[in-house]
Amino acid sequence: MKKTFKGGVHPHEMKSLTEKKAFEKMPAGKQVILPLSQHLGKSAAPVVKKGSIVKKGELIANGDGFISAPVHSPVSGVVAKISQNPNLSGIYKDAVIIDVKEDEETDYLPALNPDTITSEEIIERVKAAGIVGQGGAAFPTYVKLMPPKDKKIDLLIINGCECEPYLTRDFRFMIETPEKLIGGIKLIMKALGINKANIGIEDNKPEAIKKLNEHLAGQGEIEVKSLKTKYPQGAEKMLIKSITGKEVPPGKLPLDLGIVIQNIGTACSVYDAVVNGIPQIEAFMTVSGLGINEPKNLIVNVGTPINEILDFCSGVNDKAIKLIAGGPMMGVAQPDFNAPITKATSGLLILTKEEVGDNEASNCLRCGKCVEACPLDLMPTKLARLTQLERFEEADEAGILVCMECGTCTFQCPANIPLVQWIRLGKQSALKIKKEKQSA
Amino acid sequence: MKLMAHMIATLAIIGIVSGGTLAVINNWAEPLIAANKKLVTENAIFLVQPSGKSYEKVKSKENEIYKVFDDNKELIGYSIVFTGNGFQGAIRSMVGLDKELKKITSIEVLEQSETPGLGTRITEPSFKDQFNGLETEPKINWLKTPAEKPNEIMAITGATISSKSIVAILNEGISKVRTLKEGGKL
Amino acid sequence: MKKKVTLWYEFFKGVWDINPAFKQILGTCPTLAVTVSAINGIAMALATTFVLVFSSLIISLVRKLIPSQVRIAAYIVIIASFVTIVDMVMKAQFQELSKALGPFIPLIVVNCIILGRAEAFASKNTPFRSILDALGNGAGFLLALFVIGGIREILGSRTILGFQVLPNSYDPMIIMILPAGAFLTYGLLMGFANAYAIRKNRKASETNIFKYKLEREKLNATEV
Amino acid sequence: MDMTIIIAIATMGGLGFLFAGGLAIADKKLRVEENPLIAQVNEILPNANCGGCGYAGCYDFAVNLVEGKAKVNGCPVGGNDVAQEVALLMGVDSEASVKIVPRILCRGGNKEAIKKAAEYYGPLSCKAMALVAGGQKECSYGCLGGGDCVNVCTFGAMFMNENGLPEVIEDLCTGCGMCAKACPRDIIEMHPIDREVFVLCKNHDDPKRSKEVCDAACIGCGICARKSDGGVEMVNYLGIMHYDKLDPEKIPFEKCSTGAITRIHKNSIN
Amino acid sequence: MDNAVNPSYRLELSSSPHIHSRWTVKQSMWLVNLALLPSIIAAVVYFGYYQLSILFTSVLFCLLTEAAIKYIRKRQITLMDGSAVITGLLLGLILPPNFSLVFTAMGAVVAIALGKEIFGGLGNNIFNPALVGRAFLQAAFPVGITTWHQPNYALDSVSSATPLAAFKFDKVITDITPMFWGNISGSLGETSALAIIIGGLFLIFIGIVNWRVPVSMIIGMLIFGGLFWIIDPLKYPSPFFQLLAGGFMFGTFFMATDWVSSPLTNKGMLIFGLLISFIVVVIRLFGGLPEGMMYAILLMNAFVPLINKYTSPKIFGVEK
Amino acid sequence: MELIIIFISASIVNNFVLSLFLGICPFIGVSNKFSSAVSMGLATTFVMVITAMVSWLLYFKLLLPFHLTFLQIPSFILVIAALVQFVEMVIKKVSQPLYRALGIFLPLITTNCAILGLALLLVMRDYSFVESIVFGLGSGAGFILALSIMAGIREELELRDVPKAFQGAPITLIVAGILALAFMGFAGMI
Repeated sequence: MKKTFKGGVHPHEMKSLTEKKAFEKMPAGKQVILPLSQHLGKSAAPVVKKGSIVKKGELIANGDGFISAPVHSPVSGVVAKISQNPNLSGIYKDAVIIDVKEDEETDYLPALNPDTITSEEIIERVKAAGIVGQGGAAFPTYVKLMPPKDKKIDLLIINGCECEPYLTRDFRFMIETPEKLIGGIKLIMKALGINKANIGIEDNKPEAIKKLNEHLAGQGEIEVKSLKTKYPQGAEKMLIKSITGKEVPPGKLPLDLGIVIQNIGTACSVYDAVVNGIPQIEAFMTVSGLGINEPKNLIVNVGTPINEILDFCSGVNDKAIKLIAGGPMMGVAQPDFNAPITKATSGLLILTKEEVGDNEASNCLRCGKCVEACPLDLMPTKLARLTQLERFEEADEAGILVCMECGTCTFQCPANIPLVQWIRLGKQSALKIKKEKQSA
Repeated sequence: MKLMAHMIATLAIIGIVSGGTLAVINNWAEPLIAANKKLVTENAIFLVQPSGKSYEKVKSKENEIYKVFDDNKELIGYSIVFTGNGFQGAIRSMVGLDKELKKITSIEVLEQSETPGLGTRITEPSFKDQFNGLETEPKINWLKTPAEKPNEIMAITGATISSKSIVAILNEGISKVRTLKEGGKL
Repeated sequence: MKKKVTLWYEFFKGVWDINPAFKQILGTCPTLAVTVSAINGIAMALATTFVLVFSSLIISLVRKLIPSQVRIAAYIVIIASFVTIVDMVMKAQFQELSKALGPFIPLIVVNCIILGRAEAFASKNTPFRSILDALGNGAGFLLALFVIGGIREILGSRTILGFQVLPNSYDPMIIMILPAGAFLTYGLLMGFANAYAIRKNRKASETNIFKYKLEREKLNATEV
Repeated sequence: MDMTIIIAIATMGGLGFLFAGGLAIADKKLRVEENPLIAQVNEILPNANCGGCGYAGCYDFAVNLVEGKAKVNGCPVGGNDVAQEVALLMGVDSEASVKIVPRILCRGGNKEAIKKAAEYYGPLSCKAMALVAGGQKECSYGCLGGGDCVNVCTFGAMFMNENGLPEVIEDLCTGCGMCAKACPRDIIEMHPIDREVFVLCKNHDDPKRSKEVCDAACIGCGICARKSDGGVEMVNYLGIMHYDKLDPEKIPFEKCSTGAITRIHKNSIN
Repeated sequence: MDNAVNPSYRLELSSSPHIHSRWTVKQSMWLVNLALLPSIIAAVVYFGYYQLSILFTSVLFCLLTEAAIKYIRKRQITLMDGSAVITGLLLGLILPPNFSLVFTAMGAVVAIALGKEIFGGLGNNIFNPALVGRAFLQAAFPVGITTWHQPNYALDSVSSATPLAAFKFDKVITDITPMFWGNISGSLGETSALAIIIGGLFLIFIGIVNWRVPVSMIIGMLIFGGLFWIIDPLKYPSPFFQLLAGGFMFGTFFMATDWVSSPLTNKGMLIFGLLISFIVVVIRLFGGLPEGMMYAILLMNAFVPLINKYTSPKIFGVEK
Repeated sequence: MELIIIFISASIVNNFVLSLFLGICPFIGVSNKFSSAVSMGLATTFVMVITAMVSWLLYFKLLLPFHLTFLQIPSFILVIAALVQFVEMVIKKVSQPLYRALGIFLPLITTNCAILGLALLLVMRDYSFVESIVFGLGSGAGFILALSIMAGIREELELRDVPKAFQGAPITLIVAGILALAFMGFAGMI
């Protein structure tokens, strides 16, 4: 029996749509739209003006503040304007729009030697290259590489679970560029000053496990852990539980257990940034779903509008009903096809009615399936109801802030209640009340 | 201090007035209540001994027993109060017995707290009248089907337990009284 | 600050607006316990009203003499005395009823209606108004007990006030004379009373919105 | 006189004496200082100690009322009269001389605001909608139209009009501000009833975008700000009012192309 | 914008997750109805075709009541979700054979109105609606509902005691074998343990019924029933007799496992099952009534909120 | 044995609230929160036991010998009121936390008819002193039982969609009705 966590669900994987397809580079279009806030934290400050000429890889916005990341241009061209543009999820935010010019001039960072580089240099480079975590939250990576002095880190976990259905991006990374991945892992280990890393991979990807084991032969410090296939195996807390058996207490971080978690994609980006000097200007993503004519794994310039990407995949068919940035369990539904993709976009899904199912919600039947499925041992139906009744303090006591919105409860709910939506709302309000209390 | 005195005085006065008034009213009501009580008992005694004309209470610790006499002051039987547990609470009944304690003349349920509409049907004539002239020897018995023997009654459908309880109370009570009689105390 | 209330309303409010059983939810114990039949309900309500009226009267008469620290004790003794009187009179004169109402006559003492009205009204108002208020509340209580008792009696024993109203072919629902029936009847009636009030409120607010819209139209018309 | 009567009098009198004495002493020794408001509120309550409010007796209810934990209309026995009296008593210090009413700072109803290309599915509460790509309308500042404010109003003073926007019936409004708290977009603000000039928009988008999303938006042209001598200030393409410097006569209402800055009149149903 | 993917249809916008499991309320409800089919067949086989009219009346009045109340409350009328049908069938199956149709209809009305809709409809009830209906009938018409008919005597009015009543009043123990097949006196759907087990296992197998409730109930019966049996085998019946007698089997698989009125948590389900068995044993052996299954489940339904409260799972990562 | 039967009878079979209709006001009023319900139940039980003792002494040692039984009601209620007040004072003095947990419920108890009912019943049933105490305990336990079940259900019902007209007291009464039905299962067990 593999070690695992309680609860969880088994959605249809749907990975067969793209798992055999190698990454394909999508050529640049006419324009890229670079939102200044592609990460968690403060927006970046633009350093270019309308009419500035930029080269591929050139810095166009500086990350300022502790949790922030710079933005680089993925193309050579002229800044058309800096204005508000919809970002993923439909909110209008400032973005730099660049008209693409057809020359291949690049302005990368100087390449560094991975063997002689120091920990500080790695962190400095990761920061300068604007690398953000690719697990979904887009947390600036360098922050994770600089744990507080009093926290002793002894384990790096590389999240290769890719438990979200449809997505095959991480899988392709492992199959296509295992050297790059391992190189990246080693750099991260160096930056953290530790010599132990685990790669957690769900056992539905035997090919990847095999490939990595081949490449790791004889290197004891990096170990591949085969994990049970179950959603949300790839969630930080679940991954740690499955690999180490430890539970991250509510309100604490993996750091507090001496663990740092990085995504497969992040490790590859770190390698590129250090060894090749390329900042994070490309997004590796899976474009999939039954609503798209030609599902693909793509390498796309950050800032490419979604409609161009879909065109590149031969367009959507007329059964398409939903566009999602990210995976089907935690991704964000998009109101239109205009938004540009960002550094952390790991997938675009075009789903049909058949896949999405009915939207009608009925009453809660108290069947307990959500309670059974919740990997964090919460009672989702109660939390949702307390939110509906605006009893946020009680919801807080019942652990609403622990919820990570993995969506297992809503997935299981026979009554189709949008539990996650309610809980997200409850979390916001409960947090607000908590902060007010603390400041009072 | 003044407030304290005020408080004490107020309450004391109210107490005194209340106590006094109640005592006065009680003086008027008490005999009436007592008379009522007596009347109820008397009614019940003669109800279960229709031919009785006068009665006399027997001194007994366990049961309330009355000797019943006819016009000629001759003993015709007993009226006895039996108490026991029914389905939900105590059942108190007045039972008329002949002087040999062999036959029931009639019974009357004085108090009961059976299930309304169901167990309470033990107070209805259709059930009670079964006991008129019922033989108490060797023992009263109950059936779910119509009675066949002179010492049998038919239980109420759906209220078997209440019917059963009455029979049990009677059987137990009668055997007790019988020992009293045998002991010459009656 | 306090609006002047007509004498009629002083009486009437107790019957419906602040009906002790349905709106204030007071005196629930007797409401549930004695309403096996309509007649029991009426008797209980009358006994309660008697105590209510007289204790209200006395309390309102002596309201200025009693220091507030001992007022509850004083009131409760006054109430208890009247209850005892009722109890004795019932036992002496209405034996059957006294038996049917059982231990609930003495419990009139702790019927919150009486202490509630004593505190809320009689201790602040003139004797005359207090009596009206007491009568009104008593009438409201009577209404409630009669309705509940009537429903339970009709459904549970086919009769109302002892007269058979439903044919023999109707099987009486024994549950109605059991505790469960009391709870259910009372709960349902209270719910329906609330539903009626909610409906009335909603109607009123709909009218408000309608009126407001009319007014606004007029305003707009004059402006242009 | 009958002996029983004497004993009865003695007993009851004695008990009364004892009890009153005990109480008197207790009252002296154990008096606790407290908020005088509690006693005042307690005075209004029926003191039936029935527990109908869910608290342990009237006094406990009064304490919770004064502490703001209980609702003014929480006493089922007292009903509306008590609720009003208590509300008056409690509102003495807080209530300003001028009535405060909510103003809805958005005019982007179903007619004016442009809808998103996508259809929203999920709970139709403003707060829930705000979480999913900002609801149905393109404008990310405006009214979501879910009616959260109407639902929280306990006085029936708000309703959703035909255009999908909330409206306030000022005569019924108590100025409690619940609606303002309920709005996830902070469109509802509490203002003294005599303030007349408002920019009925909260859109901070640039002019082009504002025009795109709503026909009634403040597009940030700044005409009003230029003419008003500091009464209106443009912040991020939106007119912000400074009521201390405002002179309604200087505002060029007719120049505002979308009518975002407006003079509103007191409405009334009387 | 001139993109090729400018759709003529509207995209759907909703919160994550965007995919769902195969479960829907409607589907689950109709599967439960399907699982009741063996018991219905058994009822017809043992008690005759007349019993279908009881079931039909019960279902019909459940549906009518639900529709009427939804109409009054101005809610969407959702009869096809099958929940009212379940209530109707369950109620019908726990009534005695040849029961009056008028009473059946009244029970159905009470079950839906007082058992379910007054709490807010589907999913909001505290008590099992069918049992509320049955308890109401038991209290309202105690005579009618305790008049039992021998199997195979269809419309004959020969009454015969159920195994539990026979035990309670006459100390007669019925054979286990007919009790298993269902060839005994009792409520329509309660007599045939075989039919119930077929339906129940089906529900457990497809995952609608959480196995914990039935298993803990059966274990509870073996423990508590067995305890008394060991103490005095002459006075108290064997736990196996008790398992098959009366409504235990039916209650175990179809009543106590009702999603709405049983606990949410796994631990809670175990406690719930054990306590039901305990109360059943106590009522059967010491109470005035021969059968206590209905009361036991209703009582434990009342305890469910408390059970949920005290068995709510320890949040992930919180120190034990 | 006799004592056990009195206890079980008072707490379950003839539950004060569900079959004798005593103490309904606090049952409806204070059953909306589990914690307050339990505190209220405990406070009531405490007063019940003391009342049982005191009123037994008062009745059988004072009122009965002097033929003052007609003073039963006023004297009992006076004693109860005094007692409640006294208990409140003592708790307040002795332990502030205990007072906060229990004391605030004491004023409610004076008008709880379960207390006076208890005193009247034990006189009516002619219980001995010890029996009276057990009776008080049993009644208290039954009160806690009914109150806590109801509080649990009501906390739960707040999370559910009870029609507005039935929220609060009406649904409480209906649940009580169904509970009373369920408690009928224990009938005949005494």
